[in-house]
Amino acid sequence: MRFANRPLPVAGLSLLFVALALPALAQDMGLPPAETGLPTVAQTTAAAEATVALDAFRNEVSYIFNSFSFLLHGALVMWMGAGFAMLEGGLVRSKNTAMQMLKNITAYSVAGIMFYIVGYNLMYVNVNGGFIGTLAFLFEPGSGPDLATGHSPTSDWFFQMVFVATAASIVSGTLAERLRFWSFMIFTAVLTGLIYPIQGAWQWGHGWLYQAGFSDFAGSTLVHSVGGWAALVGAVLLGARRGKYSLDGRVNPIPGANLPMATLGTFILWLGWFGFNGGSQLALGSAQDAWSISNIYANTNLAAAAGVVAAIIMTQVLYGKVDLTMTLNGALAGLVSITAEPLMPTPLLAIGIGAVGGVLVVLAVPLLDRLRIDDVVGAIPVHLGCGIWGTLAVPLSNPNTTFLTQLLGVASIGAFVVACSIVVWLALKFTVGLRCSEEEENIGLDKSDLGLEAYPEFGHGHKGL
Amino acid sequence: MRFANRPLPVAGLSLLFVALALPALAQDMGLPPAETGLPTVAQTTAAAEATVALDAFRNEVSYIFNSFSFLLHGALVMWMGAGFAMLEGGLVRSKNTAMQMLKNITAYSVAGIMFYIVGYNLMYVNVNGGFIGTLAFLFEPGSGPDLATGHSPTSDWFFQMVFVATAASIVSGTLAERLRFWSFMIFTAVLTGLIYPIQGAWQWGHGWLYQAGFSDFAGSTLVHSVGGWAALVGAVLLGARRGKYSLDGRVNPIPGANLPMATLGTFILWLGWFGFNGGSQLALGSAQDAWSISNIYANTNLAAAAGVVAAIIMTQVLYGKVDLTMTLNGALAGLVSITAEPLMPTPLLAIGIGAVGGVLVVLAVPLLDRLRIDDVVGAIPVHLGCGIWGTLAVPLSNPNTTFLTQLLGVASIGAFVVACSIVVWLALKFTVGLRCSEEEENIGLDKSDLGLEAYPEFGHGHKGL
Amino acid sequence: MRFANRPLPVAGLSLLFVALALPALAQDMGLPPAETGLPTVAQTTAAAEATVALDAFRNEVSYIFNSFSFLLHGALVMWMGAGFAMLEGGLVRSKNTAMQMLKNITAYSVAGIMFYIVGYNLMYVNVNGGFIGTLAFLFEPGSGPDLATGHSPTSDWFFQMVFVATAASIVSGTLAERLRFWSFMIFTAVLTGLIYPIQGAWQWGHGWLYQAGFSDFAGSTLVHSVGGWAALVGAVLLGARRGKYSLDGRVNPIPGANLPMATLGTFILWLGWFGFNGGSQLALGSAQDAWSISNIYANTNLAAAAGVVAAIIMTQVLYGKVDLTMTLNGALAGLVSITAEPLMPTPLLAIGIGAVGGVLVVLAVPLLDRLRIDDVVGAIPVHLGCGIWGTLAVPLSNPNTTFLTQLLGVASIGAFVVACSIVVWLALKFTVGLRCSEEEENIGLDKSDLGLEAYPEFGHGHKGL
Amino acid sequence: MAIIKPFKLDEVREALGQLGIQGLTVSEVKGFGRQKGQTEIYRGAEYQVNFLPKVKLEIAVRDDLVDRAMEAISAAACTDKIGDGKIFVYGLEHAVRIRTGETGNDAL
Amino acid sequence: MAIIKPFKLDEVREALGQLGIQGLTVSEVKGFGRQKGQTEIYRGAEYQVNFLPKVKLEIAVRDDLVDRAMEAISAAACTDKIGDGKIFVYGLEHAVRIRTGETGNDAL
Amino acid sequence: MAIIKPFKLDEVREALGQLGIQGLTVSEVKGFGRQKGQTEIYRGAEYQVNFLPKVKLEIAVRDDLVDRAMEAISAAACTDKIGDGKIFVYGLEHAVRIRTGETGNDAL
Ligand SMILES: Nc1ncnc2c1ncn2[C@@H]1O[C@H](COP(=O)(O)OP(=O)(O)O)[C@@H](O)[C@H]1O
Ligand SMILES: Nc1ncnc2c1ncn2[C@@H]1O[C@H](COP(=O)(O)OP(=O)(O)O)[C@@H](O)[C@H]1O
Ligand SMILES: Nc1ncnc2c1ncn2[C@@H]1O[C@H](COP(=O)(O)OP(=O)(O)O)[C@@H](O)[C@H]1O
Repeated sequence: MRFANRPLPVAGLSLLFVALALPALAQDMGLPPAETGLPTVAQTTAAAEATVALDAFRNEVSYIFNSFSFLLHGALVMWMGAGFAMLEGGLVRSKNTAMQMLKNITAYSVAGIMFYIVGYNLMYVNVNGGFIGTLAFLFEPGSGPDLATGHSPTSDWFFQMVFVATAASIVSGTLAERLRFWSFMIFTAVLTGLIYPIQGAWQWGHGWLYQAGFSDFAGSTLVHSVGGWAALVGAVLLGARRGKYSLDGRVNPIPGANLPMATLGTFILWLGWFGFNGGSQLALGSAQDAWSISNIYANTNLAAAAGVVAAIIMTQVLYGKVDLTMTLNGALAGLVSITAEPLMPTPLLAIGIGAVGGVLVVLAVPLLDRLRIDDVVGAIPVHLGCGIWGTLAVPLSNPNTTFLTQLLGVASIGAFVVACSIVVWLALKFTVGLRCSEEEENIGLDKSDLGLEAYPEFGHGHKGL
Repeated sequence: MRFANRPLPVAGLSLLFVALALPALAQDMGLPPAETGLPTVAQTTAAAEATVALDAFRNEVSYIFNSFSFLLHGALVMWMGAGFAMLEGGLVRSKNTAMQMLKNITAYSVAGIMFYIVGYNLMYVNVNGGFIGTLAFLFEPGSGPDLATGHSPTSDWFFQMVFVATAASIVSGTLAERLRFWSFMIFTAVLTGLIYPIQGAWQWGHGWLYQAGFSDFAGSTLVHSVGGWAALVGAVLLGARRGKYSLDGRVNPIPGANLPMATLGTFILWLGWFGFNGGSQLALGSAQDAWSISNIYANTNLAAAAGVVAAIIMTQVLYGKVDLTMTLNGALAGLVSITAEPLMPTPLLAIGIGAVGGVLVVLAVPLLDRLRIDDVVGAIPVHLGCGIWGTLAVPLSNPNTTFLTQLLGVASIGAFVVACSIVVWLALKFTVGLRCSEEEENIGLDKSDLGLEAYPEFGHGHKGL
Repeated sequence: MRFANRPLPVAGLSLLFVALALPALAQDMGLPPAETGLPTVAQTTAAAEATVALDAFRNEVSYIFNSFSFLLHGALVMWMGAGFAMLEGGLVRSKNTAMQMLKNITAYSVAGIMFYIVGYNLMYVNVNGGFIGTLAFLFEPGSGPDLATGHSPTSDWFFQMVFVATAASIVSGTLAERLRFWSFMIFTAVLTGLIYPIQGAWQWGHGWLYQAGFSDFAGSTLVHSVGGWAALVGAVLLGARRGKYSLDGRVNPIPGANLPMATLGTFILWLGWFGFNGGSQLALGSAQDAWSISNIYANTNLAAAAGVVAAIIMTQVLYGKVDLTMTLNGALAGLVSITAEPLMPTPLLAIGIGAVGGVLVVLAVPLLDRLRIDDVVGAIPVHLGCGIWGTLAVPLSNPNTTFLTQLLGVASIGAFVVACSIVVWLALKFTVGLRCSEEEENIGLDKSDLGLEAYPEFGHGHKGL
Repeated sequence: MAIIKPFKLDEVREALGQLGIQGLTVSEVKGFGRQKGQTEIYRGAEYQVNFLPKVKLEIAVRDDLVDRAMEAISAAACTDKIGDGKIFVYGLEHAVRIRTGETGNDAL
Repeated sequence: MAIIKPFKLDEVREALGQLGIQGLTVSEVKGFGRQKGQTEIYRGAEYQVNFLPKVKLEIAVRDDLVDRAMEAISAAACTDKIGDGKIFVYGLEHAVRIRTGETGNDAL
Repeated sequence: MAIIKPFKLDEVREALGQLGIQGLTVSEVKGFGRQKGQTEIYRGAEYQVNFLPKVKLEIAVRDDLVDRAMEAISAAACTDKIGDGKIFVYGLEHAVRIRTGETGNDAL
């Protein structure tokens, strides 16, 4: 479940928990258990007073923990923005690196503003099992803490907002080195202000999909595949980079200019993912939450590690040498795969889910090339491919889900995002224009569009050289 | 308010809060409200015991939350040291990059040691509405936790210390590519050991300025403009880099060698700023604090995002193409602008404040160039310009402040820092020497002063090439 | 002490603390102290009920804090993986940079999986004062929170796991630019699955060394020197890089290709170290813990800062110019030195311990060169040298330790790791082969083993150029 | 020696290959010529980009191949736009293949 | 062909421009000569920096301009300090402007 | 002018130094020749590495030193493996030392 206005579920949970744990604990500590005789009125009063004070405090502590979890985990997800920038900036050629930087910082900024203006309300307010929330401008944080909300509403907004930005970042990677800046910026605004929140309302806003029994803990489908579908549509409409595919069918690799930067980006994403999945527990105010988040951290880490190892072994076996960029994709593949259900799997299953993700990505990258879909950073295999895989793998550990409802979620959201993306991309194509000219592409977007170079002193590398 | 020895304000606040919230909550939960009849002695005793135990625990939890907030948010601010290093290192030419790295890691280190030796006492101990604290050596952490302090004193020291380092980092950016290392190191020691703490005492040490009603939540003036003023004085005394300004009045841009690194630095700073502003709530021990910090996070983020978008639009309109480095400056401009008051503004106002910051910086950068003040990374517009703007914008949302007292704070601190900086920079000029020789500047400080190259294998780029 | 199954020590501690603090606090707050007359049965019952409820809550809060500390601090240590990658990737030549990236992300991944499969049980389960834990496969997280464990077991697993990865990263740096990938990967598996956990069991698993009175708070010996010893043995067996030492005895420096990246790595490690040392308090559930962690943060930071300043002064005095790479090593030297005991020293002593570390490393680097041990990144001086120094410096502030038991720990773990490493390295040498061929070394491991370049567009720098 | 636009390198190389020329040496250069770089704005200040990235080919060929090589390069590198580059020919006195010690045309 | 100190590039280019020479090709090179690099210390080990960064200009000029070009370069690049660089002149047999096919002096 | 393998640079420089040749200019180039780069696989797609990193030396020497210089380079740069590189010799018409204005052999 992922919803903003949870009326004290945490406090409820923890009360339940304490009630169960109490007798055992009391004995542990050598304290006398509660007497069995009927208490007098005076006793009841005193006890009630104490209980009321304690409960109020319990709620306050829970409120703090929950809000703090949203904020810190949200900050980690914000940091993923830097991760995407570094990953993508390292995998493009140096003549397009500055543009990639600009797109990523813009995506993060525009996503936040759009989600503030319309997105949040559209996604979370009055969805009521339907298809869409409220088209009201401006999220309002309220005038002071209300313990009944269980956490600060703004902390929740912050956490949901950084997720939106993630979806936008995915698009910039696939379409790098040819998509114009302003088209990207407008698409991002629509994606983060409308497309993402509407499909998000279906599930996390407790819309129809949620009621149908779909489950996506931290967004394999709602975040990653959304970005992936939008990127896929864009890649098909934009076409490949000049020179990527020869007429005779050959695929000409275009190596990324700065692999250590791409590696840094992967590490950043990995770190940020603890926030992405861990924070999606949506609470920290009870031992149960702390216990759950711990398992989420461990599973997230093991899935990523398994993705790395799987990609290493796969590339060694298939190609006779390990491919660093595939290994980086493997880490992200593991992370995306576990995102739909990072809590319930045993660690061993988490390793399995991540490893399958790593294998998938190694297989899918050349497959896309065969389809002549030019995905500069491998975002489609990672975020779309493994996003689907992770979502379909939920029933392996979560008995409340079925393969069919999972498929329903994947398909309905996919169809919606594909349809919207086609409309928006085409609208942009026939107005602002999607793709830079051939000459601009030769020179690179940095010089042609931004009038500067990312690394003006480091040689102006030609791919052939 | 920003003070180290707060005698349980948080506990007080939270008590107050709970007292107010209790009846409502009690009813919410279906619990009987406290009886009205006079309690018996026995009841009172039992209730008192329970209350005492609960209060003690309440204080302890608050103590942990407050200290943990200082530590984690302080660690995020420490991380800003890396952000400044990357930002500045990316905006200088490659022949001065290693020096920029050295200066930044040194600034952070020296700031910490100086603030330990003298700074903290000078800033926080016995200011009593005056102009200066106690010139006592060595901050002492005490021998164990005392709940009455509300948080661990060392956690507070840690948080205040990382702020000092920020001020020092600002200076290194403006004066890059020509200021000698040892002069920088000595200036940093004086700035962080004396200049910063003394003016800090005026406000955060509860000195005269605080009593005059000035308000600067997280340091638009106390941290950012302080660094900015010191940098401005230094830039005037040092002169511009050779070749920056032609005799005929032309400005010759000197592009930074590694823009993705500068972008990474901006992302790091953005992340760190959640610690900078969020931690400046100085507490997390109550729902009110958690609620406030949440708003601070959201406002901080929106102001930065607005700074980015404003800079993009401004440069597109003014120059016909988006300028990446200005966009990075725009993010920081938004951040500095909201720093004086990140709590009270509505999100919409935060966007406004940040956007004005972004516009300001785009206008101020060429203005400085017209004055032939050579600010390598744009630190003066960002930290000084937006620091002033942010401080003056406080009355827009904080009714306890007036434009005049805000101006008083800006002006008095500005005058003090400018005066001190002139003295120290001039003293250094006539002793150690501020500026490297022309030949050293041609070769670059890395080779001439450090005897190495930052990127020995990547071409030795000539700016003209 | 560092142990997984602590039966509520935190709760115990905090109870004790509150018991002591209560009367004082009660008076502070103007509350009547507990009456002296014998309470009636009814009172006892009410009070007991309240106390039981409060204690249960106290334990739950403590559980959350402890687990959260493990997770967040663990995430910071995970981030050190990126730090090692950047540091090492910046200090090798560009022709080996991609390989260095691959090794680091692999080390982190393999460490996690191995520690899950065997390491954790070997280190922590049923050591009972002996030499080894249980060789059982698969760490199991349990089925739900049990407050009696004091923290989530998985959070503890996560925190211990990231430490293992650190030890592995150290090895990759020293042996860079010549060690084959698969040998490194297998060695890492053995190191993190067997060697590290077994010696870890001796101390943190409460084995014989722990009972002998040895103390190593956060792992100067258990983590850093372990990595250092393994690296030292490897360096001796592998031999130096071609061209590092001339036949006539000259040392030919081989400059690192990307010093800003190395600086970034150092900043990352510094940040991560707050998690490394701070999290090693192993709890955050009491004011005492929060107070302790605060001191640890401050001491950790001051030791690193002192290491920086010491290295700057030393290199200026010895060589007439500051050496950036030595300064980076100095920061890490300070960090490793304080790791064995970051809690007890006064800040001044922490500065001293860190400064000695900084001095040591500046002296040890050329010493190793004189012994013709080629340590590419200076990991042996930093992690082994300062690891030993830090461990031996514990008695300076911790009265429960003696110089002799500290030496015993250093020596016994050293002997064990050296012996194991020799066996494993030699086994690899005669099977997979440790070292790449001379031609592969000339071309660089990136091209020869991975078939790509880290920076394909930035010039293919020759060290002589 | 020929100065060409970087993205034409592959085509030129293939054209030369078809003449049987299987050795050449390439370097990155910056060219200054009639093709002026654009006026750019960096942080609000205008500047002229004078030097444009070009690729320099050095090819030692037998005398009888010179003309055909020049034609091949010209044909492959031409975009009819300013900045296409130039070919300069100068005489070689000796050539040695280091590996074998072969000299003269055998060394090419 | 001239080898000069990198920071003199702009001055040399302007001096040549005043002679009406509007084409040249520049590359980054490392020079070894009488000007010795300093002895540096890296991580405690001394080493000799043998190669210093220089800029190489290649300029094809009409015969009658050669002397004036040499003088112009010499004057602009000279700092009277060791390492100022050298000018080497060799004969060109052909020159072709790829865009137009012009040859000889017209191609320069 | 000589094209050699990068890691042979130091040896060649020392060999030339022993002949009393104390000036040379070096640049990074990419070479295409009989030594083929390997077929590499990047993200699952095969590609041919055509250009291999080489180092180009330009050395102006007195006529009487040419042969010995060629021998010295050949000897020092030879690994007997394909791709060792080539030496090309062409005539210089003038040489000028910018600092002093010396010309001809004095300028070398
Ligand atoms: N006289 C010259 N000497 C050396 N290189 C030249 C000369 N003239 C042109 N070049 C090179 O040729 C490139 C193309 O020349 P340019 O004048 O821009 O276009 P075009 O060849 O179409 O007339 C230049 O960038 C420069 O590298
Ligand atoms: N014989 C030579 N052949 C090729 N290049 C040379 C030769 N002599 C000098 N150079 C180049 O000229 C540069 C300057 O020469 P150097 O001897 O250092 O100073 P100066 O020109 O003042 O005598 C060298 O760095 C090198 O690039
Ligand atoms: N005809 C040529 N013109 C210019 N450079 C050449 C020529 N032939 C070879 N080279 C250069 O010499 C290098 C080595 O040549 P190659 O044919 O690979 O090996 P080998 O010299 O052993 O026959 C090439 O990489 C290229 O840089």
